[in-house]
Amino acid sequence: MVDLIKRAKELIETSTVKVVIGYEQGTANKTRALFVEKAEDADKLMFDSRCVQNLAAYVTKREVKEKGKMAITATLPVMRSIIQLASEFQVNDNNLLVLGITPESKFIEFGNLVEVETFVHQYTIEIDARNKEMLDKLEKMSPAERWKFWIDELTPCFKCYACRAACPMCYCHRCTVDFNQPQWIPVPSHELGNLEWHIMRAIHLTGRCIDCDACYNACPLSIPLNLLTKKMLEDAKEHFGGYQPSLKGGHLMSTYKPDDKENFIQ
Amino acid sequence: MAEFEPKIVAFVCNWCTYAGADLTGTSRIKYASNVRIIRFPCTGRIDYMLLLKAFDEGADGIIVSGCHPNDCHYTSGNFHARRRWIMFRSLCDFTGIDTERIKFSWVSAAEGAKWADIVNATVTSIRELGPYTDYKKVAKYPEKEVSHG
Amino acid sequence: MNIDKRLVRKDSLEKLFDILKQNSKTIYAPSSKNGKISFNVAESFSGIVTEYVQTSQSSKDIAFPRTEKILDYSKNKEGMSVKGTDLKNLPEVILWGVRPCDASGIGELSAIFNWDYKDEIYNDRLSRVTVFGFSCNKSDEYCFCTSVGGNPGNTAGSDILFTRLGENGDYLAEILTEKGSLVVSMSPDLFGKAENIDKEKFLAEVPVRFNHEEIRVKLDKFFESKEWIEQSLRCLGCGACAYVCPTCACFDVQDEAHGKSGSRVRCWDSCGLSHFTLHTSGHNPREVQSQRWRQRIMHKFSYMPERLSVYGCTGCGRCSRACPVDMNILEHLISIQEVTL
Amino acid sequence: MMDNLYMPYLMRIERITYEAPGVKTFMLKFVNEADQDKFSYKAGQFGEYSVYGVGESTFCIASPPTRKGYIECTFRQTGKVTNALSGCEEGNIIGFRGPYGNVFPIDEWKGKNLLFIAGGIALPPMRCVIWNALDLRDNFKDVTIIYGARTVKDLVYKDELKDWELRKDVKLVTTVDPGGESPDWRGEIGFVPTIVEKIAPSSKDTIAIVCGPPVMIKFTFPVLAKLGFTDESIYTTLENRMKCGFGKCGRCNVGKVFVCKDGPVFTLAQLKELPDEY
Repeated sequence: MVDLIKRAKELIETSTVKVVIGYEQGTANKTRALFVEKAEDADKLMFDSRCVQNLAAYVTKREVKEKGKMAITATLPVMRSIIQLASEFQVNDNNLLVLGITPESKFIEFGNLVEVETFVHQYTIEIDARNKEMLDKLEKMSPAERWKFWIDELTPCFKCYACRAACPMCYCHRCTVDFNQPQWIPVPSHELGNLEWHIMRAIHLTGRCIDCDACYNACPLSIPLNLLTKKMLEDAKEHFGGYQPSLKGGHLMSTYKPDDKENFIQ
Repeated sequence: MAEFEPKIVAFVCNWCTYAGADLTGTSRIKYASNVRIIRFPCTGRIDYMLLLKAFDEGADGIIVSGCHPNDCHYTSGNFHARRRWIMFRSLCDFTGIDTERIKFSWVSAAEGAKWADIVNATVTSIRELGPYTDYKKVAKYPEKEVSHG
Repeated sequence: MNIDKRLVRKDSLEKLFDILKQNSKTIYAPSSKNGKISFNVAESFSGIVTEYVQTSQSSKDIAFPRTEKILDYSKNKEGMSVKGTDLKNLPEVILWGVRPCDASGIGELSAIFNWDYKDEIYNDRLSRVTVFGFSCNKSDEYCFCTSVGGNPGNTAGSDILFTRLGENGDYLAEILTEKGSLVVSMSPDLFGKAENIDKEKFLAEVPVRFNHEEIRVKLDKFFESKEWIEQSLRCLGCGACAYVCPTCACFDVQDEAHGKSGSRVRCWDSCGLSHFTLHTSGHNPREVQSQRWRQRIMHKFSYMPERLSVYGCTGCGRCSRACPVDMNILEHLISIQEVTL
Repeated sequence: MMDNLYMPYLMRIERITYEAPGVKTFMLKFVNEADQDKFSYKAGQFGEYSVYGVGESTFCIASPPTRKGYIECTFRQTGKVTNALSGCEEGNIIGFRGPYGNVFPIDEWKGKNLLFIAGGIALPPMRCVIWNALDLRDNFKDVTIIYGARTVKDLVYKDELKDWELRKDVKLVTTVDPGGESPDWRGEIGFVPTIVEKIAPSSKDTIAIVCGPPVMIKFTFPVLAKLGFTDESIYTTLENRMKCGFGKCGRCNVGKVFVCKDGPVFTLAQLKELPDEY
């Protein structure tokens, strides 16, 4: 990642950006986010297959944003998140520069978000084989079996909201669960509160989730909550020709076609 | 034991289905009295969460109904709603929520008879399904002591 | 003080398990789900996980459940009837396989729930629990019990502390309390004589990484430090650290209504979440993550020692293991110790 | 039945008074007389008021301990619980647990002048002390009350303000923010700190009790300092979000100080020791 480090240094030295968000070696063989504000710190930047945290979660974090223009080390999932965030007016060319890393681990710098979008659009979002298998398995179950599966999986959730915190798309200052007038979702962690929280999370991410698995990776209990958003992704493919983040906006769930097909409305 | 009377909550739009239900009444068409109607400006306003809240509070079935496509008072509210229902219904089904208990329909202001049919059919099918004990068990959390862990 | 030390054969543990079950004890022991280990009701001895440095979640759930009822109410014609939660029918619990850092955390929780006002709900639950501590034969890079006054064979908080004497070996059982003796009296044959056993050489090595007294003194003048901002920049503000922590006791009180009746519950809350301190007016005394991170560390290493005479950290390292963004508390405490004011 | 710490007393709403837009006062009586007998509190303490099925909310006891048999609370409709309270009617039953927190050291103030400065909805915590002092009027020398609100409509306890105005042994100054006056307004016009400066009460042998929105407090303290008040002679109350009220839930602390246990009453000298986290 010599190129990345070199470019990060230049960007800081020339004051093109105030902070470069990247990965550094963490503790116990983990990697973690690094915020480079001084050129000499750029030497700590690194990249390898362990760098799976979706750094796009930081571009909407108040304390990071307040630093000024950002550059972000972006793998394909991060780029997708950035495009989705841009289409929701959370970032733009004036406050964000993308230092891309291709799926082949090559450094690639983008001049603007349109170039990022073009790059991103070369790839479709595909659900990995293991999860695909899990989805198929669940779909073959009876509703009662699925109900049992999800109650079993979701009941251990203690609602730490790590899934929400790690998700780049969960940037709302006040999440639905934080509303108490009305109290949409019960605050305590119990069967009902957990079930409703996870259903709500999934539906709010439908048409926005780029399938980076940040939520699953963040979960301290490894609850397979990403299956919910993966299912929505599959459905989007089935009903609306798939989902691909786009600067043009026109989100899956905020648009419609007069000839959308369904088979359940009487 | 008395026969099970399902509780049905109907989320309907002001302009078509509510007016349609009104017509059912003024036309003196009799239909099942199990339904509690909640009027919304538009089906586009019906939040996902409202459906879950209805089950929380003990509904056994839900009817969601609005204007036919192209008839929305606000031009496209029902188109938006339709798209959301497609996804939300699938998500509910995926989590094991009984989607047989959520009926979607288009009922115009002129379709008083259709409204009666929808309600009657829903009541009949929910009566067959029985009370929604799965959800109630989960929602009635306070009834049982919290177990450790 | 002379501790009653006994030798328990490794194959006697299963017998002990069965005897406890026969005596209608509910046994909570580590079990694995989705690759994470937590305390659950153990139906069979074979389901108990033994090879772990630390469980993903602490055992505090037993005395301080994530969600617990504190009262029931119902509205009726005459007005209102309210009934406090009835804990009489709680089962007698054996908490099996607790690491010393968790067991000693009970002392810290108790300090919070019993300074000044005594929290009967907590005490009631705790009074039904017998703690079987298991010393650590292994540790990892997250462990730092020795830096906060603990050690891998710490007896604090356990009613019986088991120490495995070598790989696949028998167990030394230290009977520490009345509750512990009661267990021994149920199955005296299983607790044999133990002579001249030095458990120390079987314990994991956990190096001392910082001086907690020094940190407490330093924190007194550390409130305005920039270090908080730097450390918390990558923190995303979830509650994972607090919820896996054996000593975090912050909670919320919520009402849950079902028509004319319902209940009031107490449930876990976390100082890391942005709405924790938010006033209804919109004012928030801890507006940014650095303030919330500061609260977490100050509470454990400055406020608690000062107000309750205990540290709010047992060095179990769970928060660091659970953190999705590698906020490593050990690393941060060391840097607090090293940074010059 | 064993009571736990979180068990509220059942209280019947005896009387509801409309004070100002969104602001109401409830007079509460204990449903069980036995509860009434064992209940006692002092000026400055607070409690947790609850609407069953909605939740609990923290505010002060607004009536003085010198008046037995009931307590009063005054609240503004802002959040979930206060909205629900606002929907209650006379005769309804709500929950109350308390009293919690420390107290105004009224006994130590014997023989001194008292200066009360309040803004907006912050009169209720002070009203408890004011009436407590007035009920023991002989214990104190001059009593001055300076009270301001945004508009005339927003002044709370309008009837009591009239009482105080008519009393010979109380000096009452009311003020409204510029633009908030009505055509028949006879009081002062101006922000509370400005009016304090204008009235310039003597600091000699005087205790100042200040309650109000943060911005009012911030600008009033320097004025008092200029008038010669020491930090030890200025009292105020803090508020923070609370759930338990007795030092366990972990959210009201300012540094190592629990507002619920060590407060809510603080002297300015004590406040200055606290980190800026409230």
